[in-house]
Amino acid sequence: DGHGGPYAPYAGTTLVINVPAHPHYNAMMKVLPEFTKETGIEVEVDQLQYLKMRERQTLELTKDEGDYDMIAYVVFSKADYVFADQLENLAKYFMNPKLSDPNYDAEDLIDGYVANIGVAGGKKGYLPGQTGSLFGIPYGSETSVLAYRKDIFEKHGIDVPQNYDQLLDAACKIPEVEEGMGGMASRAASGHQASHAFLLHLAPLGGRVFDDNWNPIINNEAGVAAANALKTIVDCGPEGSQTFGPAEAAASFSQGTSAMFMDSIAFAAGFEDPSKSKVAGKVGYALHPEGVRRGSQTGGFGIAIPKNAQNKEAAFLLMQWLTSKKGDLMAAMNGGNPSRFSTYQDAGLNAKYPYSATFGEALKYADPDWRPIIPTWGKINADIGTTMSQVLTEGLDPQEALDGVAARAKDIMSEAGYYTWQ
Amino acid sequence: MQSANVNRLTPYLFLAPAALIMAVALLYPIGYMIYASFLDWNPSQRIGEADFVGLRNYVNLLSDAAFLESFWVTIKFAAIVVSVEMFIGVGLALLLDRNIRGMSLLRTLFILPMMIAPIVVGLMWRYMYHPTVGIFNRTLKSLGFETVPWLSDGSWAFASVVIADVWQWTPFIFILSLAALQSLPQSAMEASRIDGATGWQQIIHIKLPLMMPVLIVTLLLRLIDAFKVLEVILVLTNGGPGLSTEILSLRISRTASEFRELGEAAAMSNFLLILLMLLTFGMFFYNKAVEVRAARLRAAAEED
Amino acid sequence: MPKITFDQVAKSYGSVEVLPPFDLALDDGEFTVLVGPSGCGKSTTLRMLAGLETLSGGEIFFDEKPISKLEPKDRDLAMVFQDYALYPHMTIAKNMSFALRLARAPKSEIEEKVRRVAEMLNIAPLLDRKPAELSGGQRQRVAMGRALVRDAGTFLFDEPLSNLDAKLRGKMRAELAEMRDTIDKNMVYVTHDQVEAMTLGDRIVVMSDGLIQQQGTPEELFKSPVNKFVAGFIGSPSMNFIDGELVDDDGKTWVHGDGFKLPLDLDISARMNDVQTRAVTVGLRPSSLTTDISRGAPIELKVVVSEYLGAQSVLVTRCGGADVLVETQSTSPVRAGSVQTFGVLTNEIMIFDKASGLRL
Amino acid sequence: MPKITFDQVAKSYGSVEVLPPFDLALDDGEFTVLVGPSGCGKSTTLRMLAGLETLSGGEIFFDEKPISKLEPKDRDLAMVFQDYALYPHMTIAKNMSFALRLARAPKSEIEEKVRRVAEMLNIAPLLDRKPAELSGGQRQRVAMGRALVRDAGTFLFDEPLSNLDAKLRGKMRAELAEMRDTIDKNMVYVTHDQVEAMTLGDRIVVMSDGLIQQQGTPEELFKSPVNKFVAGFIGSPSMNFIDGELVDDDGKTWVHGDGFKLPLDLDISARMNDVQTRAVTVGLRPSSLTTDISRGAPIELKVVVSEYLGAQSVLVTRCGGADVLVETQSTSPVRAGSVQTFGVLTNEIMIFDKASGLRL
Amino acid sequence: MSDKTYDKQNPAFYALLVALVVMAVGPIAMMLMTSFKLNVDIMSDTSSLIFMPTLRNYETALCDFLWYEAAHVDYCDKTFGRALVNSLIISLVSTVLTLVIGCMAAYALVRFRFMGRDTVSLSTLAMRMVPPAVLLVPVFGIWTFQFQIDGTRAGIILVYVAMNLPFVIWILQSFIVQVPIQLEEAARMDGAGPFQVFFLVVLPLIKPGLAAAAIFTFRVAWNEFLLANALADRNSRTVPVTIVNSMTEFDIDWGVIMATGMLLAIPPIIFTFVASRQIITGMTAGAVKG
Ligand SMILES: Nc1ncnc2c1ncn2[C@@H]1O[C@H](COP(=O)(O)OP(=O)(O)OP(=O)(O)O)[C@@H](O)[C@H]1O
Ligand SMILES: Nc1ncnc2c1ncn2[C@@H]1O[C@H](COP(=O)(O)OP(=O)(O)OP(=O)(O)O)[C@@H](O)[C@H]1O
Ligand SMILES: [Mg+2]
Ligand SMILES: [Mg+2]
Repeated sequence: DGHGGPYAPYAGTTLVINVPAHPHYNAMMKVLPEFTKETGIEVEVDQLQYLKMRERQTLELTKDEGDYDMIAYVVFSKADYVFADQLENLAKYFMNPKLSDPNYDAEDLIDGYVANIGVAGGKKGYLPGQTGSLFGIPYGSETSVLAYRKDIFEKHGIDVPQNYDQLLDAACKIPEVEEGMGGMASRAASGHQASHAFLLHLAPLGGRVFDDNWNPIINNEAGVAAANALKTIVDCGPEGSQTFGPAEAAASFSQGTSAMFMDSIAFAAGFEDPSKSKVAGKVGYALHPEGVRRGSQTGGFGIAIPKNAQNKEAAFLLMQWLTSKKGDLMAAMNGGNPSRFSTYQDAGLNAKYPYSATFGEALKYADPDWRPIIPTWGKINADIGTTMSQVLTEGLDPQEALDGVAARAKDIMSEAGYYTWQ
Repeated sequence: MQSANVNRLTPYLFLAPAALIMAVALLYPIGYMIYASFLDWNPSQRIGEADFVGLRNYVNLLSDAAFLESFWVTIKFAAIVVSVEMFIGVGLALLLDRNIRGMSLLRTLFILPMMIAPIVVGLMWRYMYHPTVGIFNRTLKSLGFETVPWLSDGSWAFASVVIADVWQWTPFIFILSLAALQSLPQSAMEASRIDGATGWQQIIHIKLPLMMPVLIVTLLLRLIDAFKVLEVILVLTNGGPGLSTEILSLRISRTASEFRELGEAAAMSNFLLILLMLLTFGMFFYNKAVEVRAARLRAAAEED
Repeated sequence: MPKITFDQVAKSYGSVEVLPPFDLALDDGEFTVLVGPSGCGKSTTLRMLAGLETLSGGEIFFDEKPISKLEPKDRDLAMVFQDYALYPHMTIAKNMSFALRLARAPKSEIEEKVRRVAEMLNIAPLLDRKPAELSGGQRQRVAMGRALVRDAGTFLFDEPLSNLDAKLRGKMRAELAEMRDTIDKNMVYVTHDQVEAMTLGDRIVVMSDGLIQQQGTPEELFKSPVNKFVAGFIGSPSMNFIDGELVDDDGKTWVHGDGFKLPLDLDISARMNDVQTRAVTVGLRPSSLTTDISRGAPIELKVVVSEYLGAQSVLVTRCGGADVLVETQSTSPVRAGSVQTFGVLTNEIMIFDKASGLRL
Repeated sequence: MPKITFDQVAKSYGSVEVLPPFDLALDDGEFTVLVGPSGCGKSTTLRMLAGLETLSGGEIFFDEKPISKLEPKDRDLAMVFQDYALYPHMTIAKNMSFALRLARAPKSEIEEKVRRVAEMLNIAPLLDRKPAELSGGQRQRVAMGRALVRDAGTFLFDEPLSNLDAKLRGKMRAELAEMRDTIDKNMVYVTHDQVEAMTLGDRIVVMSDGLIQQQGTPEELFKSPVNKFVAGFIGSPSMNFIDGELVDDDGKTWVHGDGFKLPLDLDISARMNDVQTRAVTVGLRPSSLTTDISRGAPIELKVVVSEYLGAQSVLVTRCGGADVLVETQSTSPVRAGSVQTFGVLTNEIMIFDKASGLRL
Repeated sequence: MSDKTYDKQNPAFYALLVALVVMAVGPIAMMLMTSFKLNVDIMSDTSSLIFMPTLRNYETALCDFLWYEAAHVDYCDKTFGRALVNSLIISLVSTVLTLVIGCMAAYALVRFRFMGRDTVSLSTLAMRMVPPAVLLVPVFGIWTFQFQIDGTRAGIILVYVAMNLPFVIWILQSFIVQVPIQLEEAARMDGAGPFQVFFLVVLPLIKPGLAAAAIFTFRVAWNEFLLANALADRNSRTVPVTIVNSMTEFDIDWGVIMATGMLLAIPPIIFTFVASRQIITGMTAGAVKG
C-alpha cells in the first residue's frame, strides 16, 4: 500500500498496547487513527485502571511470549520491571538508523520526566547518571501545581501563596472567612494517598526519605515539618478530608467546598469542564509554593517495550511517533499532558488551554527524586501512608510517627541488602 | 440408614469430578502457595527464580506490629459481623416464613443486596458515607444533628465497614435459613401447634433444632467469608484510617500487589488458614463429640 | 368439656370441593367416631376442628364460642396424626413430654405421666431412641402416647391404630374404651375400620364422598342403615346386595330375582305397600344366611371359594350374576364348586330402592 | 421365579440385635405372609430381602445364587413401603410409571398399565395430583399401585392395606388373591393383621421378638399352633388362656382350675400321659364356647360386658381371675352382669406348658 | 400447594416489613436514583430528591451499544458488549457445572459411608478459606505455564468452578440430609441406578438448596474481579473487569459509576428473581409417614 519510508516494512502489522484508563491516554486514543493512516500499522488498545494495569503487567511480563507490544507503566513500576529485566533497553532502537527518526529531538523532552520515568541504572539506581540507560519514554507525565479560587481569594483579599507559610495561613484563614468552605482539599486517605500527600510537601520543605547512603532521614526536622503541614492542611480542609482520595479532593474543589487544591496538572481539564465542575473559569493556577526550596512532584506514566513483545520494532516506531513533537502536540490538543517543552510553548495549545504556560513553568522545578523508586518502595510507601493516616486521624505525634517509619524502613532496607556495602 | 450393597465405586464416581477439579484448580495452587511461603518471591519473578528463605517470612510476621494489629482487627470484624448477621438473618427468615401475599417478591428483595458486586457496594456506601453529600450526613444535618465522621475516624470507620458488610451479607444467612426452614417437615410443625407451642416455642424447640445442620454450615461459611472480605473495605477505607479497618485479607492483598512480597503474603495466608482451620475443626469436633455423647447415652440407656 | 358444633362448615382445595357444607353436633363428653372409606374427608374434618386447615366456609363452635379464628394451641386439644408427625430431632421421651414441658408441668409429674403412658403402649424400652429408629407400629404408638400424656379437653385421633397388630389393637381399643368411660372428655376418632367404630363409638358418623350419610349409635347403624352405603359399610363381612323386583303374590310380598324368590316378613312387606318402586336391591348380611335350611327361606347358591378364617369360614357363592358371601362355622363341611341350599333368615332381609339406594 | 432361601441371616443395629440368625425358605411361586406384632422385625426382614438393609450375618439365596451383594435393582423386585415413600415432586401418574419409564417401556404400554392399575385401586381420578394432595389411604394405594404396575419376579408388600377401609381392603385382598392364583410370582407380604395373613397366605410365617415362631398353612397354624404365642396371635377374637392343672381321675384326664373342671378328649389326654408337667395353661377359642350347653362340657362364667359387633357379639366374661371372651350370635339374649353356663367344645381345647408356653 | 389462602397479619408486621425493605433496598434505590443525576446535581447541597433526571450516565456507560453518538461522550470504550457476552457465558456455564458436580459430591458425602468421608468434607471446607488474593499469582502461573489455558473462558470457568465447589458441596450436604431416605430406597426398588436415583429423585427434591446455591455461585462468578483480571485477556474479559478498568482516579463521576453499577447488578438481580422462585415451601410433604 501507499505507506512509504521507514514504516513500509511494518505496514499491516497490528500492535497490541496496554495503557491505563487516564485522561491522557484517552487523548492518545484520539490520535491513534492518525498514526495508522500515516503508517499502515494497526493498533489495538487494551485500556485498564492503572493499579490493575500494573498488576496485570506484572504477571504478563513474566510470560515467555507476551500479549503486549508496548506498555504504558506507572512511574513506580520502573524499578520492578527494570530490576526484573523485563523492559527493552531503548538504546539499540535509537542506534538503528532504519528505525530512529533523526528529527526526534530528544533534548526537547522534559528532563525531569525523563529522569524520573525513563532512565534507570544511574545515581541511586533509579536516577540518571553515567551508568544509567533509557528504558522508557515519559508519556502522560504530571507535576503538581496549586489551583485556587480566584474569586474567593479576591473577595477576601488573600494573596496567592508563594511559600509554605502563606499557603498554610491561607488554608486556615479561608474556613474562617468563608462559611462552609475548606481551605485546601488534599489527599489523605490511609495508604498510598496519605503518603503521596506527605511526600508532596516533604521535597519543597527540604526533606528526603533517604540520605545518599540509604539511611532513612524521613524523621528529621523537614519530615516533621511536612507532616505538620499536611496535618494543618487537612484540619483546615473541608469536612471529611481525612478520607479523601484524589477524586474526592478534586470533587471538593470543583464543587466549591474548598478554595485550593494542590495536586497533579491532570485534574485541570476537569475543573474547566462546566458539565462536571461548578468552578469553571474561576480557577487560577500557580506554582507549587516554595518551602526551603522549590520542588514539585513528578509522576504519571511512561511507555516502554516489554522484553517478551512480539513486534518490538514496530512498537518502537509507535513510541517514537507518539512522543515526537507532532504526536505530543496532537495529544496535548486533545487534552493530554505534554512531555515536551516545545509543546508547552505552542501558541495553539496556550490559546486553547490558558493554564499551559504555568504548567510549563512548573516543570522547571519538577523534582525527579521526590520519592525513591526502588523495589522496596511499595512497602515503605504503604507504611508512611498508614502512619500518616494515624497522625491525621488519631492524633499520633508526628515525630514519634516518623521515627517509627524510619525504624521500620531501616529494617526493610537492611533486609533488602542496601547496607551491604557499609 | 445406610444403604446396602452399594457398588464400591459409586461414591468415588460421584466424587470424582469434584475431586479432580478441586485438586487441579485449588489444591495444586494452594500447595504452590504453601511452598511460596518459604520463598522470597516477588511477582515479577517466576517461582523457580525465587530464593528459598525457610521460615523467615513467618518469623518476620510475628514481630510485625502492623500484621498483628490487622490480625486482631480481623478477628474483631469477623466476630461482630457474623454474630450480627446470624441474628438478623435467621430472625428475618423466621419472620418471613409465612404464607402472605407477595412473599416471593419480598424474599427476592431481601436477597438483592448480596447480588450487587462488592466493588459497587463499596462505592455505593462510600457515596452514602460521603461527609457532605452522603445521605447519612445530609439527613443528620437536615434533622439538626451533628454530622458523623463515618470514614474519617477509626472507630466510626470500623462501624461503617461493619454496617456495610451486614447490609450486604445478612441476605446470605437469610436465604439459607429460609430455604432450610421451608424444607422442614410440615407435619412436625403442625404437631407442635397442637401441642400448645406458641410461635416462640415453635421456633426454639422445633424450627431452630431442625435447622441446626444448615445453620452451622452457614455460620462456618460466613465466618470464613468474613475473614476474606476485601473489595468493600478496599474501596471504603483502604484499611484506614490508620490500620483501624485493615483486615488480614486486605493486608495480604496489599502485601502481594503493593509490597510485592508474595512469600510474605503466602505466609500470612497460611496464618489465616491455620486460624480458620482451628475454628472449623473446633466446631466440627464439637459436633462430633455431641453426637458421640448422645449415642453413648442411648447405648447406656439400652443396656439397663 | 365443650359441646362441638359444625355449622355449614365446608372445605375446598382450590377448585376441588372435598367437603360440601355440612352440619354436625358432637355432644359434650361424647366419643364420636368418624368412619368412612379412604378419601372421604375424615382427616380433613378433623384437621379443621384442630385448626390445622382453614375453613372455606361456615363456622365451628365450642359451646357458643366460634373458634375458627383460634390458634390450635388455644383450642385445648390433643391430637394423634395419621402420619405420626413425630419430631425427628427429639427422643421418644422428649416427643411425648413436649406438650407438658411447654405447659411447664413439674418435672416429676412429666416423668411419671410419660412412664405410665409408655408402659401402657409397650414402648417404655424405646424412650431414648429417635423416631427414625423405630418400626412403623412403634412410631404410631409414640404418636398416640404424645396425645395421651396430655390433659386436653378434646382428644382427636386420626386412625391411631392402623399400623398395630390385632392383639395390640385390641388392647389399645380396650384402653380407649376405658378412657371413654372413666374420663369426661370429648373424643373424636377417625377410622376406616368399622369394627373399631362399632366397639368404641358412643356415636358413629358415617361419611362418604364428603357427605355425612348417617349418624347414630352402633346398633342403630347396624340395624337400621338409612341407605345401601351405610348398610354395606357397617358389618363384616359386608352385606350382600342382589337386584330384584317386588312381586305381590298370594297376599304376601315376594322379591324375585335372578335365581331366587324370597318371601318378605310381614312388617317389611307392610312398608313395601306404600312404595311405588318395584325395582329394588335386596340386602342380605352374610350372617343372615345359614346352612341350617330349616331356619329360613331356601335359596340355592353355587359355592365358588371357601375362605378359611379359623373358627369361621366365609363362603363366596354365586347367585345369578352377583357374589354372595355366607358366613359359616368352619366345622360345617362345604365343598367349593358344589351347589348348595342355604336358609335365609327373612326377618333380617333389607330392601333398598335400586335407583336411589335409600332403604325402604 | 426363584426360590428364596435365608441362611442364618441376622441383623443388628449397632449393639441392638433385632434379628438373631434365622433360616427361612420360600418356595418358588409361593405367597408368603410374615405376620407378627409391631416391632418384631418383619419390615427389617423384608428390607434385607429387598437389599435396602445390609445383612449383619448369613446370606440370602435366589435359587442357588447368593444375592446379598446385589443392588436392589438387580434383584428383580417390586416393593410397597410401609411408609409409602412416594416421590413428592411427581404426580401420581408419574409416581406409578417411574419404574416403567426407567425400564424404557413403550409409552402406550405404560399408560395402559397405569390406567388399569389405577382403576383397580380406585385412584384413577387422582392421577394428576401430587402426593401431598392425597388422603392417607389414597397415598397407600398409590404406593401399592407403583409396585403393581411392574412386572417383577418377586413382589414385596409391607403392610400395604393398613390405611384402607374394610371394604376396600377386602377388595384389594381379593385382587391380591387373584394375582396369587393367576400369575406365577413370589409374593412376600408383611402384615400385623392375622385376618389378612389367613386369607392371603399360602404359607404364613409367625414372628415375635425377632424369632420365627412357626410357619405353615393357615389351617395348620390355626389348628396346631406350636405354642401359646401363635395360638394367641392367630384367630380373632384371640384365644382365651386360663391356668390350670392336669388331674387324672376316673381313667380320664381332667384339667382343673379356678372355677372350672374340664374333661379332655381322648386323643388329647393320650398325649398328656407322656408329659411330666402338671401346671398347664388351657387354651380356649372364643368360638369353642357356645351358649348351647348341650354341645359341650359345662362351664360357668360371669358375663362382664357384651360388645356388639353386628351379627355377632363378643361377651367378655370372667372365669376365676381371667377374662374369657365368648363369641355368640347377637340374637342369643345374654345380659351383662349375669352368670351363665356355657358349653365347651372339648375337642377344641388346647393345652400348653405353663412355663415354656409350648403346646402339649 | 394449590392452597391459595393467605394468612392475615397484623399491621405492626407490615410496618416492620416496610422498614426492612427500605433498609435492604434503600441503598440500591439510591444508587438507581443517583444514576439518573448529573454529577453537578449529585455534589450540590440541594435536596437529593428534586433533580432533573437524565440518561446521560447510561449513555456514557453503554456508548458502544447506542445507535447514535451521544454528544457528550468524548471517549467510548468499545468492549462492553463483548464483556457482557463473556460474563454471561462464564457465569452461566460455571454455575451449572458447579451445581451438577457439587451436588454429586455432596450426595456421595452424605449418603455413602466410605473411607475418609470426614476428611474429604473437612478439606473441602478448608479449601474455601484460601483468599483469592493469594491464589492469584499461583493460579496465573499454573494456568499460563503449565495448563496453557490463560486468557481463555474455559480457564476462568475452571477457577470459578473450583472456587465455588466447596461452598456448594457444603451447603447442599445439609439439604440432602433432609431428603427422606425412604424415597431413595423406593427409587432403587423401582430399578433406578445410583445416578438415576440422584438425578430423578434427589435433585428435584433439593431444589430450594440448589436455588440458594445457584444464586451464590452465579453471584460470585458474575462479580468476581481479581482472578478474572489476571486470567482474562482482552477477548475473554468480563464485565466487572471492564468496569473497574474504565474507572479513573481523576474524577469519580458518581453518576456514571452508579449507572454502571446498576448495569452490573441487573443480570444477577434477574437471576435472583428466577432462582428464588424455586425456593418453595414444603417440597417433601406427603412423601412418607414419619
Ligand atoms: N435404625 C434403627 N436403629 C435401632 N433399632 C431399629 C432401627 N430400625 C428399626 N429398629 C428396631 O428393630 C425392630 C424391628 O423393626 P421392624 O421395622 O422390622 O419392625 P416391624 O416388625 O416391621 O414392626 P411394625 O409392624 O411396627 O412395622 C424394632 O424393635 C425397631 O425398634
Ligand atoms: N391439598 C389437597 N389438595 C387437593 N385435594 C386434597 C388435598 N388434601 C386432601 N385432598 C383430597 O381431599 C379428600 C379428603 O381427604 P382426607 O385426607 O380428609 O381423607 P380421609 O377421609 O382422611 O381418607 P383416608 O382414610 O384415606 O386418610 C381426598 O379425596 C383427598 O384426595
Ligand atoms: Mg385420613
Ligand atoms: Mg414395619
